[in-house]
Amino acid sequence: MNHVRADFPILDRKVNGKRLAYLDSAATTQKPIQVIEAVDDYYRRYNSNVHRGAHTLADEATVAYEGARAKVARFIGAAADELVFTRGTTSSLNMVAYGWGLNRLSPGDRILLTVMEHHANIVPWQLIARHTGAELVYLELTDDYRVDLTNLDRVVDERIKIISMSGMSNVTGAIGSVAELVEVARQIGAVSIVDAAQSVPHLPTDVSTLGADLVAFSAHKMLGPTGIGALWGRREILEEMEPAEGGGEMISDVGLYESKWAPVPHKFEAGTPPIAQAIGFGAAVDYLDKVGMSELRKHEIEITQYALDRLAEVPDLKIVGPQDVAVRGGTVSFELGDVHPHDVATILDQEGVAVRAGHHCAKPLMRYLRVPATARASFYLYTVEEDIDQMVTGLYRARELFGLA
Amino acid sequence: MNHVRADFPILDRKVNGKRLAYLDSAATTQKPIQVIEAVDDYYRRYNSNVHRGAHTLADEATVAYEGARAKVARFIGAAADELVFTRGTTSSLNMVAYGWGLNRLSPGDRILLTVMEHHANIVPWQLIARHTGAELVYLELTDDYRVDLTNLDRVVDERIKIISMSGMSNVTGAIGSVAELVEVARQIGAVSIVDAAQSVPHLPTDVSTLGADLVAFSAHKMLGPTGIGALWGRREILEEMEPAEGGGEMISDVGLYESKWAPVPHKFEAGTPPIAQAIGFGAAVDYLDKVGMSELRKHEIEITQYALDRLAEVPDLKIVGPQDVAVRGGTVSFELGDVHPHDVATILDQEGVAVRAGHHCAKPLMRYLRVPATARASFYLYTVEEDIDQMVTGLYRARELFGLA
Amino acid sequence: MALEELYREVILDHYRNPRHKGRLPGAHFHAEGQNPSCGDEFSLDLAVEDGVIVQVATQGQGCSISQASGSMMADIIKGKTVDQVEEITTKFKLMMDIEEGENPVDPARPGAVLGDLEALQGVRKFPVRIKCADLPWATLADALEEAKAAQ
Amino acid sequence: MALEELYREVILDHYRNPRHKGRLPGAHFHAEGQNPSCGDEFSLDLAVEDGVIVQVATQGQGCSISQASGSMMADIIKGKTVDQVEEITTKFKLMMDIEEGENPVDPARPGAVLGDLEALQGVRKFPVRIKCADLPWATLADALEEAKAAQ
Ligand SMILES: Cc1ncc(COP(=O)(O)O)c(C=O)c1O
Ligand SMILES: Cc1ncc(COP(=O)(O)O)c(C=O)c1O
Repeated sequence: MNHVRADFPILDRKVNGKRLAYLDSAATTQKPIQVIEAVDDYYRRYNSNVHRGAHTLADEATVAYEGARAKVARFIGAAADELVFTRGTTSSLNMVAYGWGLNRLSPGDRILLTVMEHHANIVPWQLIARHTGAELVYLELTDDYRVDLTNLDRVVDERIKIISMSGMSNVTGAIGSVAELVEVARQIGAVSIVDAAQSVPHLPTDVSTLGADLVAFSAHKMLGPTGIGALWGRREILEEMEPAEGGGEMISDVGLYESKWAPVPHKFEAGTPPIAQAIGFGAAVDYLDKVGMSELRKHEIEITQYALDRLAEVPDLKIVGPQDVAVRGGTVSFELGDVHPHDVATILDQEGVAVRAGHHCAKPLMRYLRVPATARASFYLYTVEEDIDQMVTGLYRARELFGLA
Repeated sequence: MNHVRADFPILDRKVNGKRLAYLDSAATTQKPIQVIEAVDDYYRRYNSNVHRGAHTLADEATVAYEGARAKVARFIGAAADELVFTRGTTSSLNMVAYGWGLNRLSPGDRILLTVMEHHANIVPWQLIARHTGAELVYLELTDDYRVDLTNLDRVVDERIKIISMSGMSNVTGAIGSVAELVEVARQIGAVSIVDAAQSVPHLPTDVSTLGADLVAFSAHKMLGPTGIGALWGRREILEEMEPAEGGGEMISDVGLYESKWAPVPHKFEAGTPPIAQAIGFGAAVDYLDKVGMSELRKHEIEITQYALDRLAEVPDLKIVGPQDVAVRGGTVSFELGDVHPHDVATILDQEGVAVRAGHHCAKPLMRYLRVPATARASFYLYTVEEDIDQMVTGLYRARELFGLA
Repeated sequence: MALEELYREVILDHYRNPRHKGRLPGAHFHAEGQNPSCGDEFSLDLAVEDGVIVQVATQGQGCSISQASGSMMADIIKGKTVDQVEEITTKFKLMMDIEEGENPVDPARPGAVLGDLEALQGVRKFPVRIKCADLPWATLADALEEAKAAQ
Repeated sequence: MALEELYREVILDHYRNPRHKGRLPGAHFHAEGQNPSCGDEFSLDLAVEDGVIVQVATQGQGCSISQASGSMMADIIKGKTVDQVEEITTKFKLMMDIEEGENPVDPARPGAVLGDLEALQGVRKFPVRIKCADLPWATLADALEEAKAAQ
């Protein structure tokens, strides 16, 4: 996978005088020139608003925008008209919460989540629960950081109308139990939603076999631009859903007092969409297609195994997440003795190593695990062993500075 | 203003073998290289997620993102922490509708709009009216396409809780009656909202003297990237408003069942924000600051006068909008005999001239004016007389093709 | 050149003098079509007896292409059986390359049987305008679906 | 080099052995601070008698910088009058360049009177970490506001 690095201009950068080891891809990935140039080219050559245009630039922009939709849809095995462009995973999940939950939940209904969810898959449901009187119910975790499915029948019954779950934890790297929970949803007639912000970028995903009703993800976590994401939904669900936002482009008619919506997916795309970003998103999935998602997954398994092995050498270091690479992705959270993660990050930064530290927008999970914060190294197709080695060197330096040596 | 054209790469383009005369800036403006390169530079040099980072790239990205907020705020005379980055005007208005309207309106309350609003300032209020039982009330127009204020007391009373109005029509170019309606709102204690999608880009705007409570606008209509806009609000209003979306970054604490919000403006920015786009937006207002908004307005008055004069020569052509450049911007809608606007646009496109045709996301206005559609030419700082001349040539060609000659 | 081919006289004539304009008081089937991206509208009333379209009425608002296409369509379908109309639709779409994607036009010149409609071939050089020409036909398909469901 | 200046021994000592740790059962004033961007927390109990801070207790969770800063702060404010504490706060912020922006540190070396706190000067080379050092002081300001309002 080494050959891809030349496509990422930022990887040549020096940070604090050191080679950049970018290990923060779970927060956002770096972008290949193919993506940067697709955006650039749009602005330089055919920037125009889409859809309503009867001139050449508008047509070119529309073709590129809708072409990007088709590419992103195909990337997850979906039809283009079931793919809504949103502003990111957070927006996608809020769109479902407001567009489906707000209109269909009643007091006593339940929403099933897991304690390993990102705030983006918790807070929207809290807002909807407050508006509708529905209740939140959580699945807990096994000792190996996976969703605990042993006592499902204690929690699951027909009161549950929505099951929304992470495809992969952005803290522990644990792969979610999507297949199992989708099956549960099917049995009780609940809608199943996957927060795929960390899974679509890293695991081959085919919604036609996944069985879930709705899948949310972000472009910026899979080589694409910031400011755009997607919501895939089964057609029937999208047709049942109300639009969350109103405005131009999402209507078929507007009267003074009432309006009619445009067909799916446009119904959910009010206003001028993120056009340049959609085009960049299309270029990103082109890139991932070229690399191949199974190749990518294979690389991530290898580099994650290497990282787990090297981190195991460091005294006082504890991995917060599964040890088995088969059930996890390349996001590795850890604690280092009593050195606070923030201090770990600062020290690593001086070595050119970029890791994140904190609660990673998953406070309920941190409380559940009784860890106030972790340092987190996260990998992608461009991550190489040298990056890991550089991090391990930095960790020894941290031990030394904190007198753990 | 001719000197700015060299900064816009797209203006060198040929369309259908002709020089591009881009007269569709009301839909979206072209971008100067300063903006394109600011985005490019972010992706190539310091792309990283913001706020939660303890490494150098994250810090650089955060400083640039927050720096852009300060620039955009300063551009409209506001404080940085009263400026929320949104996905565009449509999102800004929906944010207000859901964040303020949904929680505070009751049956019998009224929302005052004008018939010249864009769908973005109608549909969100229809959605909220349906949820809350509030009613919509509309102000009509004078013969000169301006908001009719003569019988205000017949419509205005304390039942009106919200007045939301356009700063400038994207169809007729008429400048809205913001000062007058803001004063009305003040008198009856209503919240005043300006859809400034067409006014902030074209008219010098200072929210500290405007008197409105909330102002919404889009970057892509003022040289900036697609995918980002802003909502400015008086601090007290923003503090009263509920967040529309929930997720990461907008919280100060998240529990399993309840959460606390972050302070304004972060409370309204759930999830990874449009980082590259914010930075590009900052570069756009830098550019406009350098040109000077009064210079820009002066240029637009001149070019609009020139266009009105030249269009007056074309037989069978009727301007749909004010004739007086003092009360209008550089967006000129027209009809040409019985040639349908869509056909006008196709014919002009063959001449390299980009205009828009249709209802311009303002169906209620079109019905009110009894015009099914218009062709619309819209100008910006890079528009020159040659563009207008090229359009007029194309209009004569349309007359000829339709046998009007 | 291309523009002259687009705006042929017969098209402008149908645009300005649409045939079978109005509503059909005793219509059996009705459909309405809309092109949300440009605002064009088209509505169609059909009276069908023994599988034959005996009466047609159309109303619409929009560009010359969509309105002319609708007027020509009304002309050609009147008096035809539902089956014949479906055949004509196929030929029209073939001529316009609608949904046929990369396929070349039928070597048998399907346009030849389409009368005035053949004039719409010029639209093929303006891909964004093809949906204008197609609007009445999409509306017709909805009405025929109703008609067939009623059988 | 810079890292050694940041993580001085006295800082690590306060981080690992925070002074005045716990809650104050009969506290007069209480404030809680949070740094949402990193999750650090700090809480402060004060007992004030005749304008003098007679008892202090702190609790917190976070990085070495925020926790050491809090521990040192607790140490230095105990026994001081509210006025003296405000003066110390000013000197501390001056030393750390907090809100002073471009201003150079006071030539009179305000750090000199700050005892252990002077060790935090190394943080100035790490601008993103300054807010860590400031968290306890922002919390203190809230508590003092309460104290002054109660007067
Ligand atoms: C007056 C007016 N309001 C609102 C909008 C919506 O802006 P956006 O599409 O950027 O959300 C537009 C532009 O389309 C507009 O012209
Ligand atoms: C698991 C998970 N869900 C949701 C999100 C939110 O994505 P975004 O910030 O792009 O909206 C993230 C990333 O921050 C994530 O890791």
